[in-house]
Order: sequence, then C-alpha cells, then structure tokens
Amino acid sequence: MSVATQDTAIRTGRVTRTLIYLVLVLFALFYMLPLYVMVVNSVKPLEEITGGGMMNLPVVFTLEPWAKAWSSAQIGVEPTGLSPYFWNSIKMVVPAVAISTVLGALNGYVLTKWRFKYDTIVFGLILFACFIPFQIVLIPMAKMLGLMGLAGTTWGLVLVHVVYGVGFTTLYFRNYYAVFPTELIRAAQIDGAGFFQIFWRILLPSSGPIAVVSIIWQFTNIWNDFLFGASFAGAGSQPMTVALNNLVQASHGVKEYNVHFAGAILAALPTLLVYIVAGRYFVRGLMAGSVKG
Amino acid sequence: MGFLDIDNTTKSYGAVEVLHKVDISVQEGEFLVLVGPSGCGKSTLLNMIAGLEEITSGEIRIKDAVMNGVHPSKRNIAMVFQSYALYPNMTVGQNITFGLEMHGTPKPERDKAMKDVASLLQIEQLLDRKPGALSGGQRQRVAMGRALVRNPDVFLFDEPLSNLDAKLRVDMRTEIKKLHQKLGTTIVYVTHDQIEAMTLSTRIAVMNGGYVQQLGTPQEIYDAPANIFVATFMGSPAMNVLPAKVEIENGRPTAQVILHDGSTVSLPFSQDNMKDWAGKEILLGIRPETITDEDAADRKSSNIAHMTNRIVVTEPAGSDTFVTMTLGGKDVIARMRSDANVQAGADFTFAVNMEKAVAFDPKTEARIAP
Amino acid sequence: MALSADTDFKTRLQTWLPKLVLSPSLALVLVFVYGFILFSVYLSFTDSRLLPSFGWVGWENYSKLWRLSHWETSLTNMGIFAALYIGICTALGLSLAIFLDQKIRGEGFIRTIYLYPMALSFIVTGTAWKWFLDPGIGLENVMQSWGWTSFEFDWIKNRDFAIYTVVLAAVWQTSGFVMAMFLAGLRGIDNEILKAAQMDGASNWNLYRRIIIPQLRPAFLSAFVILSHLAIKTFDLVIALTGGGPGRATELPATFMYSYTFSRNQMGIGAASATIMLMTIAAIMIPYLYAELREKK
Amino acid sequence: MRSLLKMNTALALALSVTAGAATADGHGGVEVLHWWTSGGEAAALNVLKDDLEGQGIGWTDMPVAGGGGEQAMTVLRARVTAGNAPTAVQGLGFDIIDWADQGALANLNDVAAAEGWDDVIPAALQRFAKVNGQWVSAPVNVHSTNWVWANKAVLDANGIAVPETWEDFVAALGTLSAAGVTPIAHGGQAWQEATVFDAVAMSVLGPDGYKAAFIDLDSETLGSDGMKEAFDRMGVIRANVDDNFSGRDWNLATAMVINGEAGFQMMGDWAKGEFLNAGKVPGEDFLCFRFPGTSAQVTFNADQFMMFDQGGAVSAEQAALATAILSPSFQSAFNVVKGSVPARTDVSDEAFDDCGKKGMADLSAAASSGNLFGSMAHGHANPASVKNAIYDVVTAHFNGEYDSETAVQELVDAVEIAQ
Repeated sequence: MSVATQDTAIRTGRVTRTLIYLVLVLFALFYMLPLYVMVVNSVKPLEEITGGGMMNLPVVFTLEPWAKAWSSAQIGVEPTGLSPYFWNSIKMVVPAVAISTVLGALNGYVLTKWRFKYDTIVFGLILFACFIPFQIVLIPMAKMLGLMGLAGTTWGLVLVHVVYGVGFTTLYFRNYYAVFPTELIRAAQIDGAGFFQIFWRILLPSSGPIAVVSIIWQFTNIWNDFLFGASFAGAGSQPMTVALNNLVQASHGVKEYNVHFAGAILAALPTLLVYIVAGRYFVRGLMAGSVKG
Repeated sequence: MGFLDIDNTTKSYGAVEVLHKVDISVQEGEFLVLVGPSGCGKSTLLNMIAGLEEITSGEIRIKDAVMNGVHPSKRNIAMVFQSYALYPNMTVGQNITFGLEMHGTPKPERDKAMKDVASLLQIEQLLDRKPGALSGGQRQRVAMGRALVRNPDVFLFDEPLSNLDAKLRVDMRTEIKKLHQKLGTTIVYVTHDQIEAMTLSTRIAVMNGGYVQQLGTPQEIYDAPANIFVATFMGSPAMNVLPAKVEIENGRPTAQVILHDGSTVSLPFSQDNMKDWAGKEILLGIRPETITDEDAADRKSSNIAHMTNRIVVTEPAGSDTFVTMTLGGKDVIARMRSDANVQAGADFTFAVNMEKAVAFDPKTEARIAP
Repeated sequence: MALSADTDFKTRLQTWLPKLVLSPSLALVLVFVYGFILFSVYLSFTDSRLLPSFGWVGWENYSKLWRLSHWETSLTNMGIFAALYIGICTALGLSLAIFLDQKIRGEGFIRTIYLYPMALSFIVTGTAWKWFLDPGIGLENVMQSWGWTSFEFDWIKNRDFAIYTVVLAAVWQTSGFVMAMFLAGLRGIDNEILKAAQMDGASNWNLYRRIIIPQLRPAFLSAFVILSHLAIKTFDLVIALTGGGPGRATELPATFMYSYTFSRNQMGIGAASATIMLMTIAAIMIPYLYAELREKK
Repeated sequence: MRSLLKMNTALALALSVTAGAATADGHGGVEVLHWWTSGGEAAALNVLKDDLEGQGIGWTDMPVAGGGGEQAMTVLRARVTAGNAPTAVQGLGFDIIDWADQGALANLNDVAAAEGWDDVIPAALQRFAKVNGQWVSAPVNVHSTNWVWANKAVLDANGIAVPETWEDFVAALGTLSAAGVTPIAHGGQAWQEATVFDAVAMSVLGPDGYKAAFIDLDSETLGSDGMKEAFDRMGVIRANVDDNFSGRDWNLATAMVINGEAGFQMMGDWAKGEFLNAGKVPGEDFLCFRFPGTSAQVTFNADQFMMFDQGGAVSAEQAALATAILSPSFQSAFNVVKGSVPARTDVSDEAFDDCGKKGMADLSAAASSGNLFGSMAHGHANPASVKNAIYDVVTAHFNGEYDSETAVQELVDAVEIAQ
C-alpha cells in the first residue's frame, strides 16, 4: 500500500489468489488470538472468568477492570493503579530513545562517511555488544551506577538503555548511510559545511525512514524492558512493566485476571500505538536501510 | 608559476602508489581536461585539488598559496559532480545558495547571486522545486549553478555529462564551452570521453596507470601523440597502428608495409630523422582520415603516397564511409568521403597522407617521429 | 604560504571531530560491555555466591557446572529452540512476505496485525499464552467443547514437548517482524529482472526459487542476526510461559544463568555458564561479522 | 490551645510530606522493598505505613513482585552493589543469614532488648532473625506449610473422615478417585512440589530425620531408605493428581478444592485467604488439618523485614519500624488478613478464625516441644543453592524423569554440588 506501489510482475491465478487470501487471513487470526483472549477477558467480571470459557464473549460487559487497573489496583502498599508508573516510563523512554537514536545516527554517519583506519573493527565492537546477555551485566552495572551516583534514578535507567541500544541504532544507521551518496557529502564539504552542518542539514533530513525503524525498535525494547527497570529503578522511577509485574505476579492472594488483562493491555498501548501509527513507514525504513547489504 | 600548480604530487593508499609525480601548471582562464580510462587516477587527482583526498607528497597551489591540508571550503573552488550531488531535501534555490550560507553571506546578497545565476542558466522557473522533480538536464544546470554562484577561483568538473543521453550531452557540452568563454574562469574537467576532451579543452592531460602520459593542446595531442596509448585513446575511430620496416630508398627513409596479398608497399616518410632507424622494425601510426581516395587527398600535403589494397568491409556512416582493409597483418580503417566508389572485395587505390604519419618505437611505444 | 602555519585550528578540529563524536559510544561499549564481560569471566573463577567475592578457585565452577544435568538440558533446549525458532521464523516470514507481496487488498491492515506481537512483551502476553496452551481451559478445552472430543493439545504439560510451545510463542512474537524484513527485501528487487525471467519462461515457483529468493540474501542475513540475538536473550518468555517447567524441561541458558546467579546464590557457577554462553555466541557471530564487514569494504 | 494543636498537626503533616519526598535517598523516612502487592497483603501493609506516618516517618514504597520474592532479591543485590540499599527489605530465612554474614544488616539489639523480643519469639524463628547474637530483622509472621485443605462437602459425600495416617490418606484418595473426583489439587511448580515433599518427608523421616536430612544435610539420611520411601509416597500423590497440573498456579489448585472438583490440597496457610474470599467458612465448608503423620510438627516460613545498615547505627526510623512491626496490634491485624499467625507467641487469638486459632495453638505447642522446624521448601532449612538443588530433584521425580531410586542418588549428589 504505502510502500513502493510498483507493479509486481508476478501473475497469479484466481484459485491461487483465493488460497493466498485464506492463508493470510488464517495467520492474521493466529496473530490476533492472544490479544483477543486478553481483550475479551478484560471486560468480564471475575466470576465469569473463573467459571471457564476463556474464548467466550462476555455475558456481562464491564469496564470496571480497566478503571481499576489504571487508577485503583494495588501495586504497592497504596492502591494507585498503573497511572503513576505510566509517566515514569514515559520520562525514561523518551530521552533514552532520543539519545540512542541520535548517537546511532552520528555513529553511522562517522562510520560510513568519515572512514578511518580500523573503523570496521570499531563497528564490529559496537555491533557485537548487541549480543551480550543482560543477566550478566546486572551486578557490575549496579556498581557503576552507584559509583556515578545514578543508582535508583531515571537518568541511570536512561544510561543503561542507551548503552545496550546503541549497537542496534548504529547498525541501522550505518547500513542506511552506507548507500547514501558520498558525493553529496563532498559537495557539502566544498560548499563549506562542517561536520555537524553536513549531518544536520544534509543527512538528517533524509533519514526519516531509518529513524522510524530505530525509534520503533528502541521504543519497543525499552518500554517493554523489565529486568533493568526492576533492578535499577528507585522508588520514584519504577517503570510501567515493573508495576504491571507487581499487579500480575502478586504471590499470595486472589488473582483478578480481568484486572491483570486490562493492565496488560494498558501497559502495551503505547507500543501498540507506535506500531499502528508508524508501522506504515516501518517497512519502508527497513527497505531503505537495514535489509540492504 | 601558474594559477593552479600541481607540483610533483603523488598519492598512495598504504603501500600502493596510485598517482606518480604529477606535474601540471594551469594558467588563469585555462580549461584543462584530465582524460583517461577509468582507474587512471584522474578523479583522484581532481579530488586532491578539491581537498577531498589528502596529498601524499608534493604540493598543490592555487594562486601561489599551498593547499595541502586546507579544508575544501577554504580553497575557493567549486565542483560539479557526476551524480550532481544535489541535496534532495532542499529546493533548487536552497541548493544553489547553501554554499554561500555556509560562508556566512547575508541573505539579500545570496538572493541576488541566486537570481543572477538562475538567469544565466535559464533555471529561474525551477528555483522552488526539489531536485527529485527535475529532469537530468535540469539537474545538470542546477549543479552548475551551485558551482557558479560561489564565483570560485577554480571550477572542478567530475564527469558532469556522463549521466545524460547522447543528444543532451552534446548540447550541454556546447553550453559549458560558452560559459567558459563568457566567464573566463579556470576549469579542471575530468572525463573519460576523448571527444569532450578535444572539444572543450584549451589543454589536455591524458592519463593512464597513474601517470600523465601527455600534456598539451588538443592539436598537439592529436597530431603528435607521445606514445601509442595516447595515439589510440584520442580520436575516433582510433589511429591505425601497424608494423613496418624502415628502408632507405633513393636517399629517403620509407616504411615497408605488407599488403593483404603478402606483397610490400613502400611509403616514404617526410621526416629525415627516420634514417636513423634504417633496417629496423617500427610501428607506424596512420589516422583513418589520412587514408582516402586520390580525389580527397589533402592538396596542401607535400607527401601523398599511393597503395592498392583489397577492401574487406565498407561501413557507410552518412557523412563518411569507413573502409576496412588488411595492412601489415592488422585491420586498418580508412575514412572516405561518402560518395567514394568503394566495394567490399574489390581492389582500390588509396592515397595516404604520409606528412601526418607517426612512427613509434616498438619497444618503448614512445613516438620517434615527427 | 600564509596558510600553512596555522593550517588552522578549525580544519584540524574537523579532522578530529568524527573520532571525537564516535568516542563516547565506543567508550560506553568498552566499559559497559567488554569491561563487564571481563568482569564476568573473572567471577567465574572465584568463589562468589551472594555477591561478588574474589577468592580464586580455578576451574571448580566449570567442573561443577558440567556435572549439573540441567545445564546440559538447557544447552540441548537452546539447540532445539534456536534451530526451530530461527528456521520457522525465517520460513514463515518469507512465505507470508511473498503472499503479502501479491498486491493484496488491505495489505497495510494485515501487515499491522502480523507486526503487532513484536510490540508486546511477554509480561503482557504470557498469561494469555499460558491459558491458551493449557489443556484444561485453552485450545484443547475449546475444541472439545465445540464437539471435537478427541482433540488433544497438552504439549505445555508434557516434558518432551513443552519446549515446542516455547518455540510456538516465540515464533508468534517475531515472525511478523521477519516478514516485514523480507517484504522490504522483496520490494527492493528490480522488477525488470522479474519481467526478463518471465519472458525466459520461468514459472512463478522457479521465479521465486531461482531469481527472487537468492536476491534476498541481505534480508536473510539481517533476519539471522536479529533472530539469533533474540534466541540468545529469550528469558521473559520462558519465565512467563512455563517457568522452566514441567520439571526443568524448558530451562534455557539465560534462565539457568539467572537462576544460579540470583535465585541460588551461586554467582560463580552463574558466571561460568555466562562465560560459556558468550564464547558460544562469539564463535558464531565473530566469523559472521568478519565475513560481512570485510565484504562491504 | 486547641487550635494551636491543630496547627501543630498540620505542620507535622506538611513536614512529613516533604520528608516523604526526600526519602528516595533514605533520609528522614524508610524505604521498604517488598513483594506484597496483592490486594489483601498490600492493604495490610498499608496499616504499617499509616502507623509510621502517624509518628511522622515517611514511607517510600518499593514493591517488586515475582517468583515469591526472587525478583525482589535480585533488585536488592543490585541496590546493595550500587551502595544504595533500602532501609528495610522483606526477607526470608537463609537470605537474611546470608545478608547478615555480608555485614550488610544493622544491629537491632537495643530495640529487641527494650521490647523483650527474646522472650516472645520462638527460638526456631530467632535462628533467622538473630544472627551471631545480633538481632538483624523484625519478624512479621509465621506461615506453617504442612497444612492440608479439604472440601468438607466432598469428604462428607464420600464418607471420608479427616485422615490421621498415611494409610488413611491413601484410602481416602482411592475413594475420591473411584467417585470421579480429582483426589488432590496440585500445581506443578517446583516450589509447590517441594512444599508437598516437605510434609511427606516429615511424616516418613520424623522430626529427627527431617532435621538430619534438610537442616544438617547429612548425606546418609539424604540417601536413606526412608528418603526412598518419601519419594515413593510422592509417586502415590502424583498418581492422584489430574493430568493438567503442570505449571498451574497454587490459587487455581485451591479453586479446584473450593469448587469441589478436588478433595485435598497440600499448601501453606496462605491458601485460607482464597477460601475466605470465596465466602467459605472454616469448619463448615472447608477443613484445615496437618498433613497425616505430622500433627505434632510445624514446618514454617516467616516473613521478616531486614534492616540494612545505614552507616553504622540503627536509624530512629528503623527502630520505629521494627517496633511497629512487632507491636501486638499490628501482628494481629496483619496476620488475620494474611492467613498466617503472629511471629510473637503472646498475641491474643481473639481476632482469628478457627484455622487461625488452631495454627497459633499448633505453633506454640510445637515451639515448646521442639517440633518447630524451618521449611525446606521455603528456604528456612538450608541455603538457596541447596534448596534449589533439592527442588530440581523433587520436581524431576514428580514429573517422571527419575524413579525413586535414582531420585535418592541424585538428591545426595545435587546437595553436595550445591554446598
């Protein structure tokens, strides 16, 4: 649709097309299934859920669980609901995504347009960092954050997410800028533009598609992160996932599944929104950068 | 000292030297063309003049100021790129004035300069468009406008016409020539197209393998190529190069050339110094247009030789007809008038203007005469 | 003449700027990735339990590690999981991308549906999946209540099959993303080549097999990097879906590492398992990165 | 005069609000890391919070749920490593001892002496609150884990009396099975299996054997025939569990008993809350009794609040928190909600229901007769590494990976590696 409306040269028969549609719709159902389960059960009273029939539509429709999950469910000692944590997440995600994307863009710019000796090794080092299992960094990271005085703060979390996201953003921007015509950079140099002016005036305005990919990727990962959020957040900076976990994982006590599901959907709304709004640019961005050699 | 001096300049990537001691001095207002096959080092040299590549050794000076290590934007040069390198996110107008903006020129002056350039290049109506909405020729003009507006000391062109179709290329060629005559700026122009080189330049540097093979006016290059590479690279169809043996006949040096049937024809040289080569093998260079029929032979020439040889193929090309024959064991092309009475398979008597013939040393491939 | 003396500060700054700009990222990565890796390797040779401690014990943690039967279980599971997950995601992603590339009506809508699971974490969807796979209330129950009484789907409860349910949920999450990558790759292919191939008489099948799919090599490689990175980091999913059970049947190296380091207070063994994991990753990724980056030069 | 008082209160309130804002770095209030986030528990904890705030002490809440406190312990490690330990942290059994051994905990001896903790807290529990002669944490409650919960209607319908012995119990299971009722509701998670195993092992090995095996980690006892018998009995229990047990949460298993789908569940006293929430009455709708063969013994786990050292001395806030936790009124109020019994034995049982009263009586009886033991399944018998090693074997056996013979060998081996 939105992506390169070029003519596909492939021709298919009517039977084949019907089959293709059938397969596509079946898979669409498969992908929708968990969301369906969550939505349906989030608008049922609890008795209806414990009575069985998780696929059934609600007999009694209620938005009570949503209201409760948002504003009055017990997360800690006070029944605050998820709402305060939502803002904690926003305060952490926005700077973390912005900084890691800008750093990735600058790195990609340097690594493709200002090549120097050993630049591929530097890139390799940055890229390999994507593969470090997060479980092993918890303790040393805690120590570092403590030394830097960032323990328990939102900025500490931002730092952590930037560190472990910059490998991906660099990869995306590097691949994108690799096919960006070098002559443009040279022309700008002759025109007298400096390092940052070239980046700001020439490269960045053309980086929309890959920025979308980078932002979607980072936003999703950081918003959904639990491990770092739980380990490094302080009392005032715990993100949404930690609160959701507190809601869902409450150990001893009645499990209000409808509230859990409502909370889960609430926690997922921002990422869902990002996918739906920016999704149409996503394939275009991938096409422009990350899948090219 | 010239306006632009390239003084003993070399370029190496690691241990590999790709440009060997280039030494060119360009006068103010000159149009220098660097021509050669791809990989000959011509674009590297241009980039070094622009400051886009570092100079390994030697010096480049503009107006006597050493440019080594000077940032491109401080050299007062402008460059037109093969892909035009127009900034896709800016309008034509912004593209043209970007350089001025970067140099801190105030807006009113920028606008005036932009208008002047736009009217010069007749692109006023395009100023608000984005490059994506322009045709190839229009982009070319914008790219030139961007260079012109800076009013630089030296213009650098990097194969600016190679992305255009044949018709447009010829038009733009003329356009560039006109501009040069009008503005009188110093230009260094890179191309692999020898016709562009011949038509545009005041001087040509023919490059190959990282060496400047010959530096001279178009006429010098054409008439007295320094070696076989230059001889065959410049001119279309290329100069015929065939083996011959030098003999003294009647006190004059002659080239003994084997015809299609194995018999020998004797073609007298105009140059006396060919006597030194008596009894030796040489390579004889003859331009196709100097092999004609008797009627078309150059009246002013003092040395027309004749030979009868069999025609293998004829190729009528409108204004001319190209005739292929076997001479000295090679395919040799003659350029005839279109009304010449030539037929494939027939024998024909050709007139060869030996005044224009060139001889090369078969070992060094360097020219020995004239 | 005049210029060379102060070949000026600004120009020199311009030549240093790129490295200057790159250096914060490089410094961060060197400290927070490579420094931490070294730290972790060092810990694997110490008697650390609750917190890091620095008594040197040599290879003891490694010998203990290899005596643990469920370390082997977790490695086997990793093999099965990674192979199936990467394989199925790639195959499914490619197939769906090809289908979706046939000028499908409502493509944007379908694409969003396929992509959205990537937006959700398993903290969010874990419970839904758990229910769905649970024979008592999930698919099996629903099918049986719809009259298909012989329907059985109890993999999640079965020691030998539970790992496949982990694969299923993981594939659900990422195959849409892989689909998008392939779709982007397909859209990038020059249509003239396809037309030429059709004139050569290639059937659709051959067109894809011989002409199109080979051209998707970069997309395959990107998919491989992303998928292997996700496979290695799979953690939340197992915790949410099976908790490593039934028994320890779905333990993966990441959960093993976490459980020894944090739940069991045997940080030394946890670090040893992390070291082995990292070496395995390096053994796979370094040749790949080397080949990739060299080629692009 | 009166208005002056009012003004003072308002001022104090305003001050406490600002103090609360400043507590992120642990000054002027308490920061409490805990995993009590479900409705009842959290509400009960809120009582404590209100109590402290009434004294002008701010409460910064740091809830991290997951894995029965495992997640919170991970967070705690990160916080301590960062040099940013919370003032008070919910802790269990050996975790407290481990932290005390690290020297990370504050010395509460002065508070304990003033409040007379030594006399009112059972010795078996003191083992986890008083390390090397120092009080380091304040116990909140005692859960006992060797309970069996039964649906009274189901038992009555099948003519089953409360089983006193293993044989009775097996017979009852057979009866239920024949009647088409799932005999035992069980959730297939390692800790639940270990909870059952705890009770079974206690009944087979007796208190001395239990202590030798799980507390002293005597390899002979661990590899004894009695241990094999315990595993055999686990096999019997496995045979009486429905096929769909794997991964089930404990509360869903409880729901099976509540709904009459199953007869029994072996679970700690927190299960009672589920019955009460469903409107069931102890003694009328459901029964609580000790696992057959363990009627004199109590295996327990206790939630406590460890006080982390905040630069040498115990802070006034920590002392106030500890005092508040061990005040009889909070002990009563909290444990009524939680289903557990007070950590101090001198609290009135007036507010408790039948099961609670029985629990309190059992606890003080067991404490005085030396029959009170820390629960292996809940980290009160041995360190986390050993506990999890035992989990591995028990859960593998329960899921059919090992037969009883192999399980015994693996148990000896696993415990050895883990030490």
